Amino acid sequence: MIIDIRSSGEMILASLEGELDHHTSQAFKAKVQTILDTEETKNLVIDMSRLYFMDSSGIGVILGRLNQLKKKGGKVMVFGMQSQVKKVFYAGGLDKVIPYYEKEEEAVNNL
Amino acid sequence: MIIDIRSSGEMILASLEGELDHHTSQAFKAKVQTILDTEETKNLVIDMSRLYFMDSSGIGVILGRLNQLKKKGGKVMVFGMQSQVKKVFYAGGLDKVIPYYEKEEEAVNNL
Amino acid sequence: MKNFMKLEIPSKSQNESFARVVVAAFASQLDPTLEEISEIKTAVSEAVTNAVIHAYMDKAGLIVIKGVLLEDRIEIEIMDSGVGIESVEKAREPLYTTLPEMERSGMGFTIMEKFMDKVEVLSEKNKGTTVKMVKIIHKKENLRN
Amino acid sequence: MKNFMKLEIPSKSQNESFARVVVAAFASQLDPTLEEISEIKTAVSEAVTNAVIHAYMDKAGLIVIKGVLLEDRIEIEIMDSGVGIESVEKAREPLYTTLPEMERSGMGFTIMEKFMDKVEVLSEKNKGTTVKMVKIIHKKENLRN
Ligand SMILES: Nc1ncnc2c1ncn2[C@@H]1O[C@H](COP(=O)(O)OP(=O)(O)O)[C@@H](O)[C@H]1O
Ligand SMILES: Nc1ncnc2c1ncn2[C@@H]1O[C@H](COP(=O)(O)OP(=O)(O)O)[C@@H](O)[C@H]1O
Repeated sequence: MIIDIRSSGEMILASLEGELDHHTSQAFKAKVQTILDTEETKNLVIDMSRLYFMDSSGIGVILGRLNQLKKKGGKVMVFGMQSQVKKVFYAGGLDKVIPYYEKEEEAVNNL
Repeated sequence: MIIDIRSSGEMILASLEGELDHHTSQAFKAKVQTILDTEETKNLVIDMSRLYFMDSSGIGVILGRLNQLKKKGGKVMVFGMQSQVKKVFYAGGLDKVIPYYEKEEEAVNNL
Repeated sequence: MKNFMKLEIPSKSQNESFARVVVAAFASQLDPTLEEISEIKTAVSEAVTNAVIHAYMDKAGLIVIKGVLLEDRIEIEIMDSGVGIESVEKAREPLYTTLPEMERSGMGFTIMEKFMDKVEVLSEKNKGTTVKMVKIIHKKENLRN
Repeated sequence: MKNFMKLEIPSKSQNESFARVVVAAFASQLDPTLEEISEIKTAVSEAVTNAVIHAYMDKAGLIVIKGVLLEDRIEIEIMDSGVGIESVEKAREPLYTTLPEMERSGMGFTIMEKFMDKVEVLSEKNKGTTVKMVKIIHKKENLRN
């Protein structure tokens, strides 16, 4: 998986490319942590437009980040889900706790 | 593998898409035979531009067609080889007995 | 029986994606849709990940994956010789996990059940776990050869 | 040892492409070039095809494929329990084939040798054949994780 992470002000934008499973979710968690350790930021927006596979390990790591950022008053949102990812997102009940959008602008406007 | 076979006058044009191995070479042989059984034709031009894999079973089936058509005074030529296919073509010594070209026009002009 | 396969791999997390690719390539002989393939991959990923994390707790162990192709279905078995499951019934409940501190969601079995046509779990404490799954592949016009 | 795999499949011609995909997916953990992958696929295809055609003569039999990943190489073993090879030395000669009527080219072993760094053939009449191959994977900057 390729993880591209940028932060600007109160928002971290994480772009995931490839497959988010148990193996790769650990790297994702670590990269978010590095930014949280060094910068004053509290919202995480995840670009899933090039993520073509996710399993329940992905659900776990996203919920983990939500719990972590909620404590700071922050939010987690996702956008650009492909069909397999969307199916797992719903099956895992993430749609009830994580706002999701088609496009980046919609997510950012709803921060 | 997808095998598209058309014949026009003295020439059969076979376009191969996918992988030419022992499993798929049998279908290729059979499709050429069907045309030879029903039409007056003696040259075979093979379009390999969408063939992305070949092994020595491919060498065998091409040499088999060459031996068959030579008896009728015909020829076999190929064009559009990708890198893996070209490497097997040379390793199998086909370059010494089968004319090969980059483009369809070159092959047809050299019939 | 149209075909079968048996794969043995060590319980390493990089083999999760390898196992997905192998079962997907095998299933593709039945000419499934992309959606059927991605559902099979997801279920395999869940079961193999469970063997890596829960059965062997990140210690070295062997995972055995068997596949059988019949006319209209693929049958998959994922076996480990790890710690086993105390109560399979509880384990299959949505959100139930014994490793919340590792950010497990407890949704693995729920997803297997949702994506496959049948899921059976056999487990014995300290002996290991076998997950048997069946996916029906619906017939389509086959344009390839 | 970084990883290993063992695959068992029946000697059916549709498993030739399956075997190629499995070994290629396994080898990809060493981050090889596309060229290295296609050379491995070609050599695996030759050895598995020989097991299907020569070892079992299109009758049902088991093919076992083992892979081991080390730091800089993949080691592959392709085993059958078929008819075996009378003279391995002759069999390895270019153009030598016992099945010219099936349009075999006799170039299988030649291609394995050309595309891999080492090819060893162990065979016993009526017992079976094992082809052991090694491919060195050259280190590159790894930009993925
Ligand atoms: N192969 C296994 N070996 C031992 N325990 C397992 C295995 N698979 C599942 N379990 C147990 O079942 C529970 C539920 O599994 P699952 O629904 O996949 O959720 P998760 O993996 O997120 O915990 C796990 O937390 C674990 O206790
Ligand atoms: N697995 C095997 N079992 C029995 N015989 C084999 C096996 N592999 C190769 N051979 C023998 O070695 C010969 C040469 O093999 P190869 O170079 O691959 O050419 P080809 O497959 O085109 O005949 C074969 O014709 C066959 O007689």
